[in-house]
Amino acid sequence: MSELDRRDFLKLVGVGAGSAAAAGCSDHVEKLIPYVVQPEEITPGNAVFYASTCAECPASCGLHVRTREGRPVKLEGNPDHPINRGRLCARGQSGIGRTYHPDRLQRPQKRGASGELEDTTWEEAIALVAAEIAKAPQKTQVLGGQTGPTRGQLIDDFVGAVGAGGRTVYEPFAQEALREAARAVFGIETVPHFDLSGADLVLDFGSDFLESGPSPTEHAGQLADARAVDTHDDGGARVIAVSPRLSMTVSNADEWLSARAGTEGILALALARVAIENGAGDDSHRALLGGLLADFDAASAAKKTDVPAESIERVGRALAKAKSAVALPPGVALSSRRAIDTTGAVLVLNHVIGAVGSRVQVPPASAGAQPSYRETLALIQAMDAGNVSVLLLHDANPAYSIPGTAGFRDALEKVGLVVAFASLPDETTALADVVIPTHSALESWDDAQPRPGVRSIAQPTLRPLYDTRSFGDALLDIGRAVSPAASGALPTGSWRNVLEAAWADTDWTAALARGGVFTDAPAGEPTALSADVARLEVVEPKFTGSGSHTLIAFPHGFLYDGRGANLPWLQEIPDNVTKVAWASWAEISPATAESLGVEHGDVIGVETSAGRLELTAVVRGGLRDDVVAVPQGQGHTVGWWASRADEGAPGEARGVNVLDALPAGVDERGGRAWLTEKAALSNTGRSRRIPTQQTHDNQRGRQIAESISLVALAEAAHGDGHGDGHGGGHGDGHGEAHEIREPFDPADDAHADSEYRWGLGVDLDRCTGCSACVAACYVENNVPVVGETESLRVRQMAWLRIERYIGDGEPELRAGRERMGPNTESVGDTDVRHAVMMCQQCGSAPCESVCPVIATYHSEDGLNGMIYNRCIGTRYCANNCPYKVRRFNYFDNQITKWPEPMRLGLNPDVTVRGQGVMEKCTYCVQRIAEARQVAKNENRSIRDGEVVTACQQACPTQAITFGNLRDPESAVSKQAENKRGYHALHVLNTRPGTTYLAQVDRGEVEG
Amino acid sequence: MPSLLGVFEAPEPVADAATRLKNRGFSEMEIYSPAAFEVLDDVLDEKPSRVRIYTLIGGLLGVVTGYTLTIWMANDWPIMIGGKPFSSIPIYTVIAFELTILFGGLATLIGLLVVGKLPYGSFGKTDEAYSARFSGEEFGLVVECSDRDVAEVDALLRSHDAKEVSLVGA
Amino acid sequence: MARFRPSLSQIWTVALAIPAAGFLLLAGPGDRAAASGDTLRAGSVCEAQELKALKADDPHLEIEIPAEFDKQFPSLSACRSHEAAWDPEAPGPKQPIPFSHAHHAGEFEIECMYCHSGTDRSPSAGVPSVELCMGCHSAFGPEYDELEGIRILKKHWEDSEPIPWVQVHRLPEHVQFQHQRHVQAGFDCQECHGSVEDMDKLYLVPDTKWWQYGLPTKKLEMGWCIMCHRENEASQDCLTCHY
Amino acid sequence: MAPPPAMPVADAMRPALPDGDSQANRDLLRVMEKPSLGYFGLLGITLLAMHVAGALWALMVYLGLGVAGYTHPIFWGAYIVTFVFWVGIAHAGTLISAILFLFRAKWRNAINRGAEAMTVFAVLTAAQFLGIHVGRMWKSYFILPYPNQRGLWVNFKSPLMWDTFAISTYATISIVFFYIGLVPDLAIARDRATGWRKVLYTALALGWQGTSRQWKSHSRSVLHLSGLATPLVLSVHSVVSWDFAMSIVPGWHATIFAPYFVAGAIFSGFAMVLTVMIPVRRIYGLERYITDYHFENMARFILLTSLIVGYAYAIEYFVAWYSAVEPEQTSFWLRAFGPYWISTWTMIICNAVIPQLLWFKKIRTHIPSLFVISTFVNIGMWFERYVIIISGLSREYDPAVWGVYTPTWVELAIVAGSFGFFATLFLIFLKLFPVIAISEIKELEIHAKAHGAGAGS
Repeated sequence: MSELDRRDFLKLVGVGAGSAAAAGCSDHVEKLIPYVVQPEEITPGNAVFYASTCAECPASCGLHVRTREGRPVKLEGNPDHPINRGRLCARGQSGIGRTYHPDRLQRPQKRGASGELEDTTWEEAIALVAAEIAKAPQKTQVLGGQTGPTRGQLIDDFVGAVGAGGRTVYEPFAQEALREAARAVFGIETVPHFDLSGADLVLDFGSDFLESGPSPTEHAGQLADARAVDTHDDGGARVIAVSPRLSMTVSNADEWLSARAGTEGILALALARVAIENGAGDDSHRALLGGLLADFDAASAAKKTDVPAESIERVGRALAKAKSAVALPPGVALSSRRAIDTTGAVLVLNHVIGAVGSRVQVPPASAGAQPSYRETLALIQAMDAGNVSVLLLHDANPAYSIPGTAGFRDALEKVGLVVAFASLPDETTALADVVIPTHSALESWDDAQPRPGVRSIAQPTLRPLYDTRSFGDALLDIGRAVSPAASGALPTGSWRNVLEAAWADTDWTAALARGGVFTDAPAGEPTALSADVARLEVVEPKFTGSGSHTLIAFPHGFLYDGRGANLPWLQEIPDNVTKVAWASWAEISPATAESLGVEHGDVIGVETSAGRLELTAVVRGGLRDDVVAVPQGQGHTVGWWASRADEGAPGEARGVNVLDALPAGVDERGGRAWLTEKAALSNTGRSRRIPTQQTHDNQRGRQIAESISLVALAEAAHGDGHGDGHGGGHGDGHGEAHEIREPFDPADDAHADSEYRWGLGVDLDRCTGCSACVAACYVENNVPVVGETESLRVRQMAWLRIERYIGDGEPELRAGRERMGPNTESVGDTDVRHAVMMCQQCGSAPCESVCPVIATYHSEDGLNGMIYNRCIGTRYCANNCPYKVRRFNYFDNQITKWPEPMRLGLNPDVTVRGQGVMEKCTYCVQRIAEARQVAKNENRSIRDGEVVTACQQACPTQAITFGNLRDPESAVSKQAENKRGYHALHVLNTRPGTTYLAQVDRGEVEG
Repeated sequence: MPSLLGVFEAPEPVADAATRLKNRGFSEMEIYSPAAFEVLDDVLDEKPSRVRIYTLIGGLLGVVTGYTLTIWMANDWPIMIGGKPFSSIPIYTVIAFELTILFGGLATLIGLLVVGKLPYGSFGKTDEAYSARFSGEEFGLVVECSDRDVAEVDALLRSHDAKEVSLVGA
Repeated sequence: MARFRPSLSQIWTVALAIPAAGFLLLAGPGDRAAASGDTLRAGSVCEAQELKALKADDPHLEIEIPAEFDKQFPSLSACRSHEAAWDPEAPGPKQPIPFSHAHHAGEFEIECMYCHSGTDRSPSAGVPSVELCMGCHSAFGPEYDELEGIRILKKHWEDSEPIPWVQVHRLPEHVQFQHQRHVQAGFDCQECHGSVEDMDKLYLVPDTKWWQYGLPTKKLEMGWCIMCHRENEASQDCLTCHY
Repeated sequence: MAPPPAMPVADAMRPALPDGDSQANRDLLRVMEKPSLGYFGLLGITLLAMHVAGALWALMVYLGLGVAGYTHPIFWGAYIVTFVFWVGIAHAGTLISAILFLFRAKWRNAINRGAEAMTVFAVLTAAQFLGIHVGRMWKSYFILPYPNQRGLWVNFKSPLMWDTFAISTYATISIVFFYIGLVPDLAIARDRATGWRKVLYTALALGWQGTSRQWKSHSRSVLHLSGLATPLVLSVHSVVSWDFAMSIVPGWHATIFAPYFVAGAIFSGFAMVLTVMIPVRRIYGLERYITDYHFENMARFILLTSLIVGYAYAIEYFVAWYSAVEPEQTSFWLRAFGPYWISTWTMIICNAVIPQLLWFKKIRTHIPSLFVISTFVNIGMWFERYVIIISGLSREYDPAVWGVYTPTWVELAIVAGSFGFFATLFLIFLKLFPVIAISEIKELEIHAKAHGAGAGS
């Protein structure tokens, strides 16, 4: 349809808006606002899905945007998309918030006489910018983040047309070291991508590939399939993680080598050596033994890396034995000044174990402008020298994400006219002279090419809320205004026409419907090691600063490089590892804490050569004694949720920006490095509470998150399914499979003549603890975000949370009850259980029988119904719920916590809860109801897999299954029969509808 | 017909005098007492007080209501709760018990009012013979008798050491 | 109206009623007739239609119809329902356009679902788009602009502004009602909405059911729904409507 | 007899009291005379506390319960604690009037009126906390099984429902009991009052004249009511205890709770009677009626119940240990050594240790120390409920959501206000009704006079 139609049909309508008022009916007159022109595909009250592309990170996952009456209400994964295969991570789920964000830039702004930004008109803004460019085109520069191919091309065209000085691509977390390393090792300047599907041994050198890696959702899915115990009797792929701290990724590994930070390359080469000695690789590799690998024998490597020689030997042998092993290079957190050599070493290792070409795809040299930190720094130099008169900024927040020592802010002062294209304000737009308001990602056309063979398209799914333009159109308008010549040189038509032209070689409508064009990636031709390999200098990196601890600035699982900080859900959902929200923190080991004389919650000073930070200490055992770890992404001074504006303190930073303690950080080849500082720690004597959702990670043998060893699993598979009934669930995993199953059939717990008994299955072995389900639940069910102050009181409303336990908690029990060790992690221990905890829809629910007004009850199809408008708030149900999954509205959160226009994004199918009522998960009953309508229309019963709960839909590893327990063929029934199946806290005989599958303990890798 | 009022210091003489008079055939009598004394309870009327009937009926009513109410309401719109039966007698016994007490108690109050003929008299008025001394420490015995019996009754009252005898409403 | 909870718009309706009534009195044909002696003179097409009707009843009547008002359309019924739809005396809130269901659904027997098209396939019945209205009305001649409602409609179409209808049948937000279920179960719209086809001005037709223990429940109250669900053995599970 | 022509009471009274009135009347009616400045000062304080609390309550209803200290997973806080506390206080009155009446314990007569009044006021205070506690106070009528257009009923399986019935029954019965006992004394007051008081008492006294028929039905009613009230007293706090015992929360789910709570209730009730009656006796010089003998008996009761409560504490820990149920054990361990250890030890010392002093007759009969001890008991009993409720919830089955609760100043102010409310009612009662059952006192005195001294006090 034409642009115009689209605008009209996406005109906002109020038909569904009514449901955004609180439970407990109000008496005001409700207006019915119909369409002016009703598009054929829209029926008010029914959802329409549009395929699009996620813009939250360069991975570019495919989206299905669920819209109601022309408003996106939920982002879901596009099943056809090869990257995420229908799944979507927490960041992607939260992306919807950017469109309905209270901060939205609503019209062009320019810096007025007062020095403040003032509203202006499009005409004026464009004229102003164009005039400035026309004055000195040569001194015009474009600086921005990674964009889709078409948009990149458009920018290049623009640069060419107006004769601008040039274009610089700045992407904080771009894999520059990997690209450089690829050139060094394969002689091709490209970004290899890693494919874990079918791998049997994954060796992670600190890439954090499950949280902040290059493509977390994709890799999580691949790994989960690669080690699914139901299809691999041997337990499938093993994961060995090399990292100084127990990150979420490490917690999913089978073995954890806590190498000294920065020595990963040494370890990689040592492993390569052992592998070759044990028969891995070919002659070309054996040749390396004398050269590159000469002095990387296990013993000396052990000394340097602080990894026991025997482990190196064993893992090396395992690598040699493995049929399809793969090694992942260090990520942001471990990019030292030797990042390129380290990464190179890992690539060499990959080559040795024969992963290159299969698990490691080396695409042909990448075309177009590539992200370059070095060039960015060069541009800053130029700006500082006054050689830039106009700077166009887009898709990046350099004022925040470039360390202050690089002097970007000062250099910006010297630029004549700073023009920022943005849909949300940030530190950079705050410094701009002209702010061009662009559409949000959901409002504009775009495309992306995360890798060869994957062309993904993004289409607008609602009518622009404000007087904004898509980046492309704005740029074209400016370019055309510069000069007739420029106008002539620029592509004709609107940005949309440009995009369509770029896709001319494809079936446009088919691409729109499918979300892009997906072909098999061109098989990377077998790549030989280049001669330059010998030139890799794999040595311990140099650190600046005199401190005793190595400062590790790791990317926050949700905030990424800081771009997530302004999305409420990403702030409220607690960190996957520490369960801390709304804050920055410093992780130190108990030994460090003792030496400093601080405790969990005390504020410590972290001083480096570049600056000093004060952070609340989080004491955890899962950390090397010689490091202090601080998350990136906080410390914003602009933004409703990013700064503390939502708490009534605009301009006040939330948390601290760890980059303030990092130097401009270039590695020996000019790439970006984060792991460069030694930090001196000090005890400030103060303490500051930070919102922490979970304080105890010791489950005291209560069988909430179970684990089972491969041995016991095999026994269970052949055993009679009856074992000794004694509880406790020992760490060695003998016979949980017997004792964690109790004699009842969840399918019984529904109305006698009901066709359904809804049930849910959670496979803890697949679950990585990534919190995608939590975010999905928040967005789907209109769960309010309560903010920092309320979170300090642990009043988050999350219907679904992820509990993190270390082992069974047995030792603590034996040690005596008084030892409450809030943190029982220890270095090298990867027995971490991530338990998804939501309402279990109990058959004999303790909450139901205590409610005096029948506000909660057992529905005919086995759900534990919660009727908000009947609830009077005695909170007895919540007391009596052993799983503690009920949440209470202490305030009128829906009114106070959703600034306009956030309410437009509320899901009209879910009642919005008012003050003083209890709420909880009901297995997405609104989706069940929707499916029931469809089924009844077609006069049939609901099919298995027809109802997909929000959490299930989001889960990157498909750890969650949902369906009808009364249908013996349904996936969930089969799962309930699984030998690993058990029910949380089964001793209470609550007869839950949720079945957990025990995590599998695969043990150490055998050499 | 005149009434004689004898004023006494203690309950027992009143009881004796009243009993004697009754045996003599004087039926219209009334006793005023500042406090409850068992000796006086059955002097004028031996029949046990009927208050207990009220209490009994009230209590029975309560227990029946308790069970019917709960069971009917639970089955009027049967809703599954915690996997428990709709009519769970042991649980509803609590309600039944409380209602037994409640109804019994209220019935007793009613019983007191009906049997004790309360509220008595018209507002602000009392019997001619009654006076505040009887809410002090003294007892009163009022006997209605024909003129010719006055002397006899008077003598009898005084013989039961009434400290004074006066003629009321002549 | 007592049967309505007084809402702001209704208060306004009443407030507007008095001057409106007075205006109608002054502008009514009878008054004109008085002004121009014994011959009744039409001042508008609608008056002309009225006079023609009077003439038909009583041939002796002297009427005068200026040429510009002597048109076939808008028809008498159109005129009448148009006026009735904004009759301040009539129950129901004043709608932005004097749209008469009686005229469209009643006289011309247009199917309910022709305009409320989502009713049988979505939870919400849906209100017709301006485009749908214009679909027919753009086909009619300019003489219809005589009627104010038509003029308002066309204005909305030209500025492509939606029409802010006032909701008459309203359930609280915590009730999830499925139109399609009830339509497909074969219920007439009238069962809940009353005989809309007879209403010029739409209002909530009062209805009351009685529980066996003798308690009344008014239309669109929960008990009212439940009793119907019981009679028809439909689901009485709380989660069917509340989630 | 056909009632003789009536004449105004006033006339009947003129010849009535030649040589003054009985001493009991004079002494006890004096209490009701014109209040002193001190009285008004005290009343002012209690009224202030009460109104501040009221304002805060309104604020809380407007803003939401978030102003209280609730947190996940501790959904019940100071309000429920105080609710249980007041329900406990309410037990002394009926116990004294009903059970001791059945046991014919004469010494009860001196204190039963004051205790009954306290019962009524305490129940009224407690009942308010149900309203204060719920999240949607304006919808709390949902909890009543009234016929409604929705056709919805309530859940009689919920202990809170039992509460509703138990508390309202208890309130009704204790008011009835209180009033019936009051009627003869109202008659006494009526016969001696003037002005508005006369009108009031005339209305309330129901034309009581102390005829043998009235006395007969009166004493029968009191007897039957006592018979009903005795099981009621025991049931009410049992039901309240089941609010906890019927749940599955570790530390709550115990069969011992009913007797444990009842004992505790009597314990705290008697303590409160002492705390209130000792000053009253002192101020109004009622030593002639409320003697040390009465207080000593009360002290004996306190000692006994203290032993029962102490036993309950011990047995709780024993069962937790013996059960070998890990959550139970953890819960109780943390009760004593976890975040709430202060409350726990306050409770144990105040309730189980300090009252042991009452073994010594010297202390039992030494009024000031009785006052101090009873105050300690009151404090201890508040903390007992605090410990049971809060520490139980803070350490439940899922360690991931263990939490800690601390009351906010709003909660504490409202709790304080409840004491203000209670005290206000009691102060008004002092001036409006005889604080001691005059007619029952007379019953003893006349009896004594007739048969010489020796019969009771």
